Amino acid sequence: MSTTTYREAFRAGLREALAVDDRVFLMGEDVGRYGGCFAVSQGLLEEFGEQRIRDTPLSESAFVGAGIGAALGGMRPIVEIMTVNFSLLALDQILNNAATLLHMSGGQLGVPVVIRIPTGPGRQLAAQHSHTLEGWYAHIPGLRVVAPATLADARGMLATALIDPDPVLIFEQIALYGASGELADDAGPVDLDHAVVRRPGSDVTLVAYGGSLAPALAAAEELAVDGVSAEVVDLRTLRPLDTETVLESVRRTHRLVVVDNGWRSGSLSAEIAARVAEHALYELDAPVERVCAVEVPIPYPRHLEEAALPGPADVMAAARRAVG
Amino acid sequence: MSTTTYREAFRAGLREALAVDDRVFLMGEDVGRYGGCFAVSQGLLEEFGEQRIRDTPLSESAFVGAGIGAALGGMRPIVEIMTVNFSLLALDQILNNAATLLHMSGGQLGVPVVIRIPTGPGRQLAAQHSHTLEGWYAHIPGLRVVAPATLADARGMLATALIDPDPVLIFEQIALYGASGELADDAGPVDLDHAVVRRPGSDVTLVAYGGSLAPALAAAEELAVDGVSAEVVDLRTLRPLDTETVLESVRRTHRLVVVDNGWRSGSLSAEIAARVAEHALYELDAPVERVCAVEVPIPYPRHLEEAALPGPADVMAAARRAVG
Amino acid sequence: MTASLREEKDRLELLTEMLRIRRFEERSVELYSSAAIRGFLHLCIGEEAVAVGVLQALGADDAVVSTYREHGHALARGVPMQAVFAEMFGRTTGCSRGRGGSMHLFDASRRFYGGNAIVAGGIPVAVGLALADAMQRRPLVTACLFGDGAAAEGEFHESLNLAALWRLPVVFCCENNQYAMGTALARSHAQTDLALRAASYGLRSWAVDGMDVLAVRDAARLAVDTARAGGGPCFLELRTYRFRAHSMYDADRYRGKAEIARWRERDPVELLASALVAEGVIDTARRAALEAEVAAEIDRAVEAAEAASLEPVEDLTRFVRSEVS
Amino acid sequence: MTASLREEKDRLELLTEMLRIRRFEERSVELYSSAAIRGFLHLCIGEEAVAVGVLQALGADDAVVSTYREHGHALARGVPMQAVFAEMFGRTTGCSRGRGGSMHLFDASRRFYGGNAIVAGGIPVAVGLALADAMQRRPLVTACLFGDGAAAEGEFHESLNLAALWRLPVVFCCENNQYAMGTALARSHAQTDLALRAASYGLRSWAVDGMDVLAVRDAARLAVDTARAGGGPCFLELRTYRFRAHSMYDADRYRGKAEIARWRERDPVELLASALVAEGVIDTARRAALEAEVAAEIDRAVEAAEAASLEPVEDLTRFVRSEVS
Ligand SMILES: Cc1ncc(C[n+]2csc(CCOP(=O)(O)OP(=O)(O)O)c2C)c(N)n1
Ligand SMILES: Cc1ncc(C[n+]2csc(CCOP(=O)(O)OP(=O)(O)O)c2C)c(N)n1
Ligand SMILES: [Mg+2]
Ligand SMILES: [Mg+2]
Repeated sequence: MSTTTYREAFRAGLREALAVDDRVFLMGEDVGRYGGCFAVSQGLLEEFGEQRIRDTPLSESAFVGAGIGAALGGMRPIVEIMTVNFSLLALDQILNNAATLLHMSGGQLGVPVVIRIPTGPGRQLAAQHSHTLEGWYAHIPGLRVVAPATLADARGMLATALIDPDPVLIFEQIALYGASGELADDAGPVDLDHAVVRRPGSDVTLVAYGGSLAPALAAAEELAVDGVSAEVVDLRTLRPLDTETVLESVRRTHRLVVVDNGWRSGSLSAEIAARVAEHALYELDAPVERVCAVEVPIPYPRHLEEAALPGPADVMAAARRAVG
Repeated sequence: MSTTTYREAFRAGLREALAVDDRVFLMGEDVGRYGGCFAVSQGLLEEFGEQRIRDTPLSESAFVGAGIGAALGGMRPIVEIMTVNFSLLALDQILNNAATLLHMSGGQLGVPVVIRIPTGPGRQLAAQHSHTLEGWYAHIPGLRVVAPATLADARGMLATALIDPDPVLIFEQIALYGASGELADDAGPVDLDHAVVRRPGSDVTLVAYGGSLAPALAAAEELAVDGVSAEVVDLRTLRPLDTETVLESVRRTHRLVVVDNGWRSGSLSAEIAARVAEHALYELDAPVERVCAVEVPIPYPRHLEEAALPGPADVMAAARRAVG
Repeated sequence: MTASLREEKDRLELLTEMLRIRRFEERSVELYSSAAIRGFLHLCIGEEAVAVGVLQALGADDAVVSTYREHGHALARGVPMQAVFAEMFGRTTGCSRGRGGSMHLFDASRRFYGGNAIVAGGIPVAVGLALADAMQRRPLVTACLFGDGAAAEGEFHESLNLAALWRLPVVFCCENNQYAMGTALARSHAQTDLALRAASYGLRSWAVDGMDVLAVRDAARLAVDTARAGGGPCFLELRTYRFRAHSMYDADRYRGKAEIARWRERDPVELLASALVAEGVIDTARRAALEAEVAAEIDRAVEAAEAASLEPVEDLTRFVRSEVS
Repeated sequence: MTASLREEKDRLELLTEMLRIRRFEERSVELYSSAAIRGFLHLCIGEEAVAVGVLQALGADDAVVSTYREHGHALARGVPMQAVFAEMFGRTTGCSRGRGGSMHLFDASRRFYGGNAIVAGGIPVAVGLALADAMQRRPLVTACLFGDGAAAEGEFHESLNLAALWRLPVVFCCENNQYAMGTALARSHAQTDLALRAASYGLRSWAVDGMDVLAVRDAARLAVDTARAGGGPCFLELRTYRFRAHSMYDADRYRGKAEIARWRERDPVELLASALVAEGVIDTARRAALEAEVAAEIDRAVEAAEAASLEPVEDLTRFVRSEVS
């Protein structure tokens, strides 16, 4: 075990991927000379050179599309979109090409591109720079969408994503980059197919992912003090969803709280709630609770930003309502 | 009452809007000389001239953004995106500008733009031309999203949308343009705040919108033959959702089937199911049922396209499961 | 074979290829009327010289990216006619297994990357294919075909800049058929000289008579050679015209009959055919024989395609993710 | 007042405006360090001549669209300093009521339309504002400010074409400060002469020394007059430099100290100030007095902003939709 940050864990994953496979390269705005907007790729240009660490012009649609083309051409591109806020400019390429080419071509054209997208609010960056859209992207068939929320996942998801013959979107929490913790020295590829119970419990299930895992775990901690045993499920992969792990937990606890940094209506929390209402309705001993971002463009002032986002207190209140 | 088509109803709404307010103009690809991709705006160029019926170059982001700017500048633009399939190219403008400017400016800048977006599958147009994304767009705070599914709504929603000081997206069902029916001669503006019960019933609630209303109604018809009384709720406005009408219906029928042409995971059907699981859980006498598009890019061949989309038979099967 | 004999043979081949496309498209219209083909159908009648001239300039391992108006490109690339018809009939022997239809022809074995129905959506992909070849030090070129309308889209701009900046081996082939659906060039572009506009990105650029298949092929060869030799991306504006409507849904109200008639005088198939007749390379009998061969090929292809099977409904969800064995 | 007196007064005003911006930005750095300002902060130190020269060329009813690096534009437009500081403190007296912060300054009463933090996202909006003015036959111009990096985005291309095609009164003002974050111009653009690139859209285009406020103002006047007179959109490439890092998060590792020093020799504030001193228009005392006035204005503004209130949390969901009374 060593202490490391999420930033370093992501970087270690990148460095390894570049080292083990010549076909892998990293491309995006300011990933090279600048060292990455959040310093994740710092040092990689010096280590791997300009061919493999490619600064692009500001042109999200073109360089994401170029990543798709390079994947078709036999490379294993890792494309970084600087933040999710700018990803809408590339959404046509993601939906109509990356996610669709395999199908339209009757199975001929797999697109093994990995797109890294830093995401999330919490740093007073205001309405255009605080989006949480990973749950929304999970609507698109043909994509795999993952949301590393632990150091091990930050370190290990890229390697597994690069083995996938189809497109994978990795949403990295900006707010976590600087956080640190313990990581096994032999940490490596992780499974991308399963949700994980991060904390076992028996009274209520808290489902979270990405940026909402921390408040869910914090709430669980506090609830324990009050004698409420909360189980925390980290979805990890948002598409395809591992419904079974969620249902199993609900079958044990009979209460569900979904925590989601996305705007409430149409967030991934709705899909989780819907699946439980379809497949485990009679297991529920209380109405489903959702703790989501308030439906407002995220405001700049700290107090309003905080009020707009789900925090541990909101999760605790919801859990208490659920346990009644 | 006169017999008319959806196409004519939409055109009548446009013509009236242009006639009554000088600030209104229509802009988009091929809305003028060509007469509109689906002939909705045919004749309007001749009637209103080039200043007010504006053909644009292929540049979705620019002309949607220009619509936003023109709205800020005192006009009442109606922007047509030829089909929803191309709207992703303008999504940054829609989300980061149209939906957000009012808030970022602390209430100074309302954006009274109306964006018309033909949508929907069913004509063997294959993966890139068969999207149903209106439910997905309903995730975005700051927008109003409407889905006219009846002739009266096709005729009347535009006028109400133009009164709105904020952006409104009108999703028109391509598959309906040619359909005809009876419309009151004095048909005019319609309310955009409420869902409507299109067919009363007592055994099961079928919630539908846009392109899924027809299969829901057809299924209700068939179910009646078998003695199952299905109530059909047409959401009409997808954002903000009129939850109360849905809940009221469920409180009467105790069974819910949501019919949605969007891909299942993360479709609007999930939000409906979630709201019922939150607010009317104990009213449910059966698990929630969802009838949605299969999660596959829509294939070209007729038989596969049909299999991918929710049809009356699928709705009937779900309703029968619900009534048990 | 003497140079002049080879030259004759070449020109005959160009004529044959153009005829194959022309007659294929004409048959497609019939098949659309009889509802054997559905969805959108975009014909390239009038634009055959572009398809044949550009595709003939490529090597077998070069890559091609096209649009929804791509039957001609696919045929000129060597995709079997049967596979294209079968695709439009939605059959499993189609070049996209029937999943794509007319707008989505693909053939990975021939590096024919479709078949993109989002205007300009294929352009960035072409840049990426060229990047992959360059990074793998393969001496290959990617030809990217798109229309005049596409040149107004942001992706055109972003892609030309990226390709020029990184000096990638892309040959951008703009089929300027004067219209984007019903919108004439001058109502789409402030600067209607598209070759000039493209040159502003710092790449080599030529305007070419797109009705003269020899001119197209020669310009395409020059561009392909330049790109292959490391001279960076090139741009060809191929000035042509579609004789038919935009698609089968188009009432073609936005242009005059006289304009169409003027362009028809420069029919690329007839231009070459009459030159060959004038020079005595072919005579009426030979022309008729050619037509008969093409007709026979089409008959066989349609028959084979019609005989092919539809995919079972149970397979609906295949090809959303790769089937890893 | 004689012409030469008026000219002197003008130049003094330009100097004062530039000083206001320079000192405002310097104070912002302090306030950021003390955490009174949060979020992203992008300074325009070094680029004051662009802000002042362009904004001085506009009439009170003309419109302005800007980016996240817009403090200077807002101040030069006449947005009260207090309202800008208050905005960066998140207070209700902020020019966006505190909702926007540094990147989202708005002032509808001055037709200052922000404050857009999506690179190139404001460009289409500017085209639309000009369209609205043109359709309402108002003789007004929209100035659209953006960076060299923005010129690589698709929206730049689409918007220039649309404005040129429809001959709309937009003045595109590209603040070419040589970098997009850490990416130097030549690593963003195949054609680094942005004025030349813009000209390819068929609009009038000038490259201007962006460190010389008089040159900027004169060029901007010419462009604004041209656009206002129906001459269609114009493009100004304003060649300048940011003396500070991209934002407060930037370690500024991608450029050399020597390069920065070279540009600092052409500091726009000092260029004008020393010219005025050399010509005897001002002396050291006058310069000191000017500085003192500006410092006092800043002190007052900061104080007022600090005294202003925060919005109550209960109001969180306001301004998502308009409040119709
Ligand atoms: C992004 C996008 N916008 C609109 C359309 C609808 N559309 C299909 S083809 C076409 C015209 C394209 O014109 P051009 O690029 O000149 O190609 P051509 O059809 O003339 O070959 C349009 C507007 C589309 N498919 N994609
Ligand atoms: C669409 C988009 N992509 C990326 C970013 C992140 N970003 C913010 S500023 C910037 C550089 C912009 O450079 P330029 O246009 O030259 O303006 P400058 O900052 O130099 O004034 C980048 C990459 C963004 N805000 N928007
Ligand atoms: Mg064309
Ligand atoms: Mg710059």
